[in-house]
Amino acid sequence: MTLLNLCLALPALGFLLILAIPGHNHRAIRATALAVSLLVFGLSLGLAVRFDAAWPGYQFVTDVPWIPSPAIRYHVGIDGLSLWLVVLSTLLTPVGVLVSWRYIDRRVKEFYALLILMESGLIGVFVALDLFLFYVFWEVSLIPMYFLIGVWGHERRIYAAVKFFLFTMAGSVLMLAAIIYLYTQAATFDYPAILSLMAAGRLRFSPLEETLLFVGFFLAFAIKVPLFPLHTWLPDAHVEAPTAGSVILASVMLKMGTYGLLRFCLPLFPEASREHAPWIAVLAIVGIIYGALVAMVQPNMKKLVAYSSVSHLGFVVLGIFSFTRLGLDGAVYQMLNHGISTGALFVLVGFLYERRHSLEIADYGGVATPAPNLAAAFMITTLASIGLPVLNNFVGEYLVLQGTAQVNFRWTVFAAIGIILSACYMLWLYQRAFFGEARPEVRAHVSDLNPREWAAILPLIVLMVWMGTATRTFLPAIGAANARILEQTQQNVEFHVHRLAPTSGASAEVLRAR
Amino acid sequence: MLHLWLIPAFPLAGFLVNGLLGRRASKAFVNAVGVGSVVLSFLWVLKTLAALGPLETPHVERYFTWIESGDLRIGFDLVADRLSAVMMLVVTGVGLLIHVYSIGYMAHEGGYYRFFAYLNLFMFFMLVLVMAANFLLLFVGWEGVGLCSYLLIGFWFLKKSAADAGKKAFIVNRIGDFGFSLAIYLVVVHFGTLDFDAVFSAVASRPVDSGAGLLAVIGLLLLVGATGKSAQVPLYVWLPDAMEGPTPVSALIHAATMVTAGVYMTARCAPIYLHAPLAMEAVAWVGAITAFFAATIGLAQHDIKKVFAYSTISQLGYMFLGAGAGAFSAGIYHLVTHAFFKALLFLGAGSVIHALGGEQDLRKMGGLRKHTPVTFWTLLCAAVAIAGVPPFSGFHSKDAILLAAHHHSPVLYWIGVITAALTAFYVFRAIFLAFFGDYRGDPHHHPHESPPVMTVPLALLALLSLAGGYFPVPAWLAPMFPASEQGHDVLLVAISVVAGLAGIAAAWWFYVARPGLADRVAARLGVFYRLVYNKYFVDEIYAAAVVRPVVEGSDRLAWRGMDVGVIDGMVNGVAARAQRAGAVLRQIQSGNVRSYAAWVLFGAVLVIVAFGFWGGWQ
Amino acid sequence: MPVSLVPSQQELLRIAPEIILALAGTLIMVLAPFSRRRTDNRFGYISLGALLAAGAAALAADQHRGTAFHLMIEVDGFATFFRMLVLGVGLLTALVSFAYLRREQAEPGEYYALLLYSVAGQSLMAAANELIMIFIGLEISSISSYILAGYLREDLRSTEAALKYFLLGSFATAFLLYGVAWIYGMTGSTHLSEIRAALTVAAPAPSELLVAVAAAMLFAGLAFKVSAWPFQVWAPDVYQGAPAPVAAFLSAGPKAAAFAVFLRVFLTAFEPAASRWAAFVWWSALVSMTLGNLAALVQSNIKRLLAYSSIAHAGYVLVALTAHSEAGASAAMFYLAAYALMNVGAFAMVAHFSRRGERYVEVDDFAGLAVTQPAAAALFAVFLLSLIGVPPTAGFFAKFYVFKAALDADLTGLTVLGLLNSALGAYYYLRILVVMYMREPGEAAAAAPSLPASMKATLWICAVGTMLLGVWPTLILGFADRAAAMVR
Amino acid sequence: MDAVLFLVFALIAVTCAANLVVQTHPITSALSLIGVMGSLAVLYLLLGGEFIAAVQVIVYAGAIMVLFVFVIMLLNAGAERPAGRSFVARYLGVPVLVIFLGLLSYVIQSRLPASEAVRFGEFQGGAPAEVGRLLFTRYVLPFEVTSVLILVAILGAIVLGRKEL
Amino acid sequence: MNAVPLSWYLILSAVLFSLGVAGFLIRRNIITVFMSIELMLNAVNLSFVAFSYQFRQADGHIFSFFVMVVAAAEAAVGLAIILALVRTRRTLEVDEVSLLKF
Repeated sequence: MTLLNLCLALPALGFLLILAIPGHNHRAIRATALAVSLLVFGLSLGLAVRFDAAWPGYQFVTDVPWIPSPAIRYHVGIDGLSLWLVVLSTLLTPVGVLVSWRYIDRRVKEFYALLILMESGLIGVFVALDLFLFYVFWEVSLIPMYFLIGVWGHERRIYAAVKFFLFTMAGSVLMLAAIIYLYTQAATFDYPAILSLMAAGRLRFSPLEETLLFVGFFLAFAIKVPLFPLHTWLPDAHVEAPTAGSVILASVMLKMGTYGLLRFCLPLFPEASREHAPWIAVLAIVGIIYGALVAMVQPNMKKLVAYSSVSHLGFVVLGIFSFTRLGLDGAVYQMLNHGISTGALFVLVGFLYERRHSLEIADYGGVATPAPNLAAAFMITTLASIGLPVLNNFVGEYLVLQGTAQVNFRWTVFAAIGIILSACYMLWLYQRAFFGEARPEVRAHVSDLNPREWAAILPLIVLMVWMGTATRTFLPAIGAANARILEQTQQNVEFHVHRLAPTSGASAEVLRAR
Repeated sequence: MLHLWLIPAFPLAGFLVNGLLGRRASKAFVNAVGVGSVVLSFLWVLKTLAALGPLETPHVERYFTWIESGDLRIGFDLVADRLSAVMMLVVTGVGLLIHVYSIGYMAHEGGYYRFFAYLNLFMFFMLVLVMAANFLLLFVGWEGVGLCSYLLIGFWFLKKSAADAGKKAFIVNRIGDFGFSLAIYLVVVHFGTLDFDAVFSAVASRPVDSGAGLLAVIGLLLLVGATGKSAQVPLYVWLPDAMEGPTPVSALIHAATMVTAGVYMTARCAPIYLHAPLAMEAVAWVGAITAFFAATIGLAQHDIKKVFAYSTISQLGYMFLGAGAGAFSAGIYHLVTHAFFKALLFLGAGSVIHALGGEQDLRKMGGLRKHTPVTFWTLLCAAVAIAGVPPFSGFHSKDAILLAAHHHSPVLYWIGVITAALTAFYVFRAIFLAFFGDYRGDPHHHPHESPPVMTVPLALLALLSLAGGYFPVPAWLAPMFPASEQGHDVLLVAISVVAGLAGIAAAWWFYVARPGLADRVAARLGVFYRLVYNKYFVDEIYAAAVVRPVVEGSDRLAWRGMDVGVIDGMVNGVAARAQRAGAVLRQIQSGNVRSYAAWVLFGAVLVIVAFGFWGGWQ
Repeated sequence: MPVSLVPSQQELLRIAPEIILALAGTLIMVLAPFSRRRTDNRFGYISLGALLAAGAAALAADQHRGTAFHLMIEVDGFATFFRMLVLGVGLLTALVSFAYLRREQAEPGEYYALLLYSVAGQSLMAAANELIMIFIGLEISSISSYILAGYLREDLRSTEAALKYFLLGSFATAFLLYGVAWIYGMTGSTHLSEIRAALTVAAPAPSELLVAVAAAMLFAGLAFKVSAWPFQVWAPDVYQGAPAPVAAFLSAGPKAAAFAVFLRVFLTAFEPAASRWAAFVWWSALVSMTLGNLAALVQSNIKRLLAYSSIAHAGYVLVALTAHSEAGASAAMFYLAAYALMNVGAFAMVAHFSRRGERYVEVDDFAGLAVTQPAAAALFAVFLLSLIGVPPTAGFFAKFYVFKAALDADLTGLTVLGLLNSALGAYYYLRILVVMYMREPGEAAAAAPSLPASMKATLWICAVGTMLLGVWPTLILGFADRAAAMVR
Repeated sequence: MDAVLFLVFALIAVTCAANLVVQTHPITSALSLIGVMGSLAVLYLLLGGEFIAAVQVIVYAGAIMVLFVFVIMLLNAGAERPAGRSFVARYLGVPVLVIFLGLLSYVIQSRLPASEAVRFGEFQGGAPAEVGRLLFTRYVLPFEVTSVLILVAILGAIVLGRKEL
Repeated sequence: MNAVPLSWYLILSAVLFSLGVAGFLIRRNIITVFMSIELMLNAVNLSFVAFSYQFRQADGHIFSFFVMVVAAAEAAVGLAIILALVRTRRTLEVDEVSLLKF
């Protein structure tokens, strides 16, 4: 239990530590940031090791009062759902530090301070079990990212940063309204307590209430995910953000949305979630296909990857709103996968940018010749991203689609089109950037990976393979948590299952059997 | 435990070693690892099969749980049964020969280690494909070989056409995989498992699907997958382009092994197809149409590899025809013999190309009989085998298929026969153009025979092409599939043989006896010839009907229209509207005290009205 | 009835803060002519001392709660809270003014005296329990602020601000007074509790319509002081024109005191007629927020921007008032405290940055301040983030409590609109952040002087306070809760 | 008699007030205002406000208005120039003002107890003695506090009136 | 016809108040505007005294006394502000005091 608190507190301390270092001593700042983030990563691995996957409830729980009235508690803990997301955050922060090593050369101190501070917020989002605390962390993680984009971004950084902030803010204020309303009904912000009130039938919402509350939460999360058509902040934010910003944004921050959907929307508003699942699923599918199509025609690498995120995250949302164990497991797994593979893509694009100072695909071509290792790493990441078996994304996508198929086969059919398209845009990108004769300016500027860069990318590549093959490392804990969430959503909503069931009777059969 | 896993593991190890260390290693090391791993694998196959004996029941080995979620458990399970045994032998056997051949063929190429690493990786995935004991693992191999195909087609990635071709192969395959994966989802939804034995026994207990029932849907979706991987209509377009890859790759992947995965899968899923006549029918017709259609295109190609590529498509169509007609064992039989003679054709072609320093155009060859005798004779063996000349291997397998087809539907039989004639014609056309007449190529180039490391595999394959028909494949496979009663109708056999011989004769007439006649005929045929010559413009049609609309639509409608225009337009519109509202509101603040006072007065009246007349009256 | 003209000690104690302030003000006023040195900080120190002493006195008075001077004054938790608040604002303003006055070469003597008087007036308003007392307190506070607004009398903007403030303020006061007259006419009393009694138990009950009209005029007068719609027109001009420390003071002190009166009057005296006024307060809250935020979007002058934002913030407080509950009252109190901290901080930053004659008051002038003065920029950023309402800052909890109170009172629509407004408002605060952090340093930021000690102290106090309330809001909230419980 | 007195002085008051509004020269306006104040003092008397009537004349008309006149003279203020520029004041303010007055009149007429009538001499509580007693008992605090107000006024006049800087 | 209804006084007060407002709205000379405010205060005083009569209390008189004090203070300060303004701007036109706007 102290381990988890340490994970939360250490980055905050690191933030202060970095602030205390004189601003001109870049080396010390970087080293400190790296050390702190690695330390936190180590601690989070400790969490993973000591985590009991068989136990479905929260572990490493700390629950102390923070504010007496209204009763707000510092209540943190993790279950299988949050465990790996925490590890993901702690893993990608050192990666973010490493990729910024040369990239960030001005206002270094502020950069690393914010990066480390953000880690605290991100971890907090995933471990908070008090709705209010959750909201606080949710917002806290927003500010550093805003600055990362706005200060260290590219030309249109300000537009992107403000857009990012306002989109997210617009969603989260509605969530705040819903959270407060929930409090006025439940008289507590404590999430497990609210759930047990609901389970005991002492807290009920009228359909209208539930729908409105659901929408309040959902919009905040959907913007963060981002779900079509609320996604337009993402490409801008990604394109303008510095590498580390993009990495953290794509890998961890977007997961805040899907995590929220799964953690809060489903158990709190089971009926509304199920009732609205059809159109949400449709939006998710539209996002999958649409994101892929738009990604295909992007001339800018980061934008391409950003739109691919829209597509990938569509799978996650689809899985969540399939309300099947497979779909949920797949969705969570896909969150992690997307974190790893898209994170790696941004890392690699960042490497390219550091060499050639351009994000336009047209400025590259033939990179494989001067930088074979970079090309190989990019290839593996590309393959992971397009869902090649034995690499990570495949497992997630498979589970999601399999889960969806149990509910509505038509959804699966359309969603699976996204997998075809993902191959189109990624391979086309790869071809344009890496194949062909190397142009003189590419030859002149592009060199192969150096050890620091290897250190940043190799763990991710190893994880891609690991997660694609040894899924048992991760899935049991995730599954236990999802089983519980699913159970929570099944209270008194039996009849919806039938309504959602597909046209063919057989799958309803299967569903009932489960 | 017989450690079946070692069979794919050897090539995987080879891939890892060569991939990680190969760049700095010597060629000898790379060869040793690359070929050695396949040798080990081949030996392990032999040892395993020897240990397993007659394989009355499948031998399944379960290693670890790959994915487990809820009630669904998918293991990393390998199976050795009669079907996979055949495939293992073909894959490792032919694969080994091609590996050896590659040592010679690729000797002067850059990225040598990369080539062998990819080949090894391919072997790994192909073996996983054929040994998988469940659908998902099969899919792993399926996608994996697709990847290797992509990598190897694009091996010379400096060439745009090669990179394009690789990408095209991958994407078209993805479309097929789309169907395959949907089938997998349906299987899980309805059977709750992906293990072959469990699924098939569940299928067996179901009544035969009369119409478009569940099994028919699954069967059709699987067929979509198969058409992608095995280059059938309408997804065959990638295979001709795939000839951009090095020739050993064409031989191994795009002739002998990978492209037959669809046939293998169809045979593997025979229990499903047998319960879904509709799907069966579709398989047969897709096969027949592809066989004929591709053969016609093959008639007019000038690139030697393209000729063989269309031939491959056509022959794969044969296999599907067989499978669709219910003769799964015949399909597999043809798969095996085809592996021999088509690999040989490609390797021979490779040898020719090697001899000519990279020239692939038949019009610039000729008279090579004298320069490359070994190649000539081995190629001739392959040609007679594919032409169905008795008693060589192609004759046996093709006949089995045609008989089954006739049994199923005479129309299919006749298509098969015509295709057989066309096949004989274009193959011998290629042979005659390349080896007879006078050398028409660059006069400064002196063609030379390939080194033994290439010719020995050729010879071995020639032997197999000639005698391969005597492997008792159908009998061996018989217990796997319900016996399809096929009376041995001599007349039907005779007709097909005659057709084949007629094709050879026609080719001799056109290209040896009366050179120049072909061009005149072509000119006479006009539109039809141009249609065939341009491959029926299928690529162009696809480009115009699918690719361009999608790309343009994504660009204009989705991105610039929807994203930038509508959504961001709305967002920016709201922002702009807010700004404008702010700009209007600030006008109230005119700076004039008297107007401020008017506003205050206005406010006071408003409040009075609100408090006095509005608030409390309810 | 025999009356004693000599007040008891207890009574004196209960108005001790005002006495101290008035005496100190007078002392400064008397001493001022003897010191013509413009750089003299002594008066500043005196006023700091007086404010601290008054704070101590207010706390002491809180130990002896009760009424004084024939119910004119009621010292209760509520009064003490607002007294401490306005004293705190006065303290911070005094600190900000140290360097500012020196820089602007303005006489410090009268300035501090006026400041102390003004605070005394506000302090009286906080404790007053009777309309006439309120009126006089309000006038003391207002008249001194008119003068303070025009304190730089050579400056065109400053005098203009003073004139506008004065004319419109008096104009609104007339309405307020008219309302008081009518209330008196309806109920025969100007004492809040008696008014309430008259409205509920008196027979015959006074005409509802007349009471409503009277309440409306009172509302007009008070809403003017807190710059709520539809009486917000004066605020931008005055805040922009007034010297920055004065603007800081105006946005926090008089506003807080006016809100104290607002709460007292409408939650005690007119509580029975809530059905009549609540609907309009709803609209007033909404329009204030929206109008303030929208107009702020297009401002380029940072003082004017903060003025519009101040209108919006008044709207948020009115949301709490709309709830007319105990929770609402305490939320409003917390909000005002938080707002005082962050807004005084922000204005202090502007005061410091603007240079002599307030040359640099455009948002764009702040370009690149984060590069040239990272610490100052970070402090400013804290205030801005708090104004946006981002956790963990005081502004966040302030909004949170307000909207929680609103939801408790079933004001779902207003809550949602209010929260959307706060998202809208984020935009213009962000613009300052953007300019400060994401632009290259301009001429103004490059030459920015370093923070003088007094300014540093103010900024740090405000920032630490803002953060502290953002982490432990109970520091004040408990106080506010208990105080609010006693308003009725 | 009461009615006549009321009507006469009310008429004077309104006329003077209207004159204040329509005159463009401040001096005329100031004199009109003094007229209003004087007539109001009479009305106060009618209402029994002896003390307040006296204060009205002495303080208001006497002191405050003199101050005004003094300043007008000091600044040598002339007549306003024509062509006012406030559109809002004219076209929003004036109509609203009419509504305002109408509203108040309506409310007063319809809701105020009509029985109450003012008879001169009936109420005599407004004598200085009574007022003084109240002022030093019940209203002693406001009374004392106004001293601060006066101080502020003095201070303000000093600060703003001081010429040198 | 001897007694005047109290409401007449109040209406007179309202009329005077409105005239004061009108003066503020219409007049452009700052001093006149200020005098209009004084007129409004006078009108309020009339109300106070009238209501005081209604209750037969002297409280209303006290209020109007305080109002006068306040008016005096305001006059002093207001005129000082006007003086300061005129010194810097040389104008008494209220419409010309509009540097700060929008």
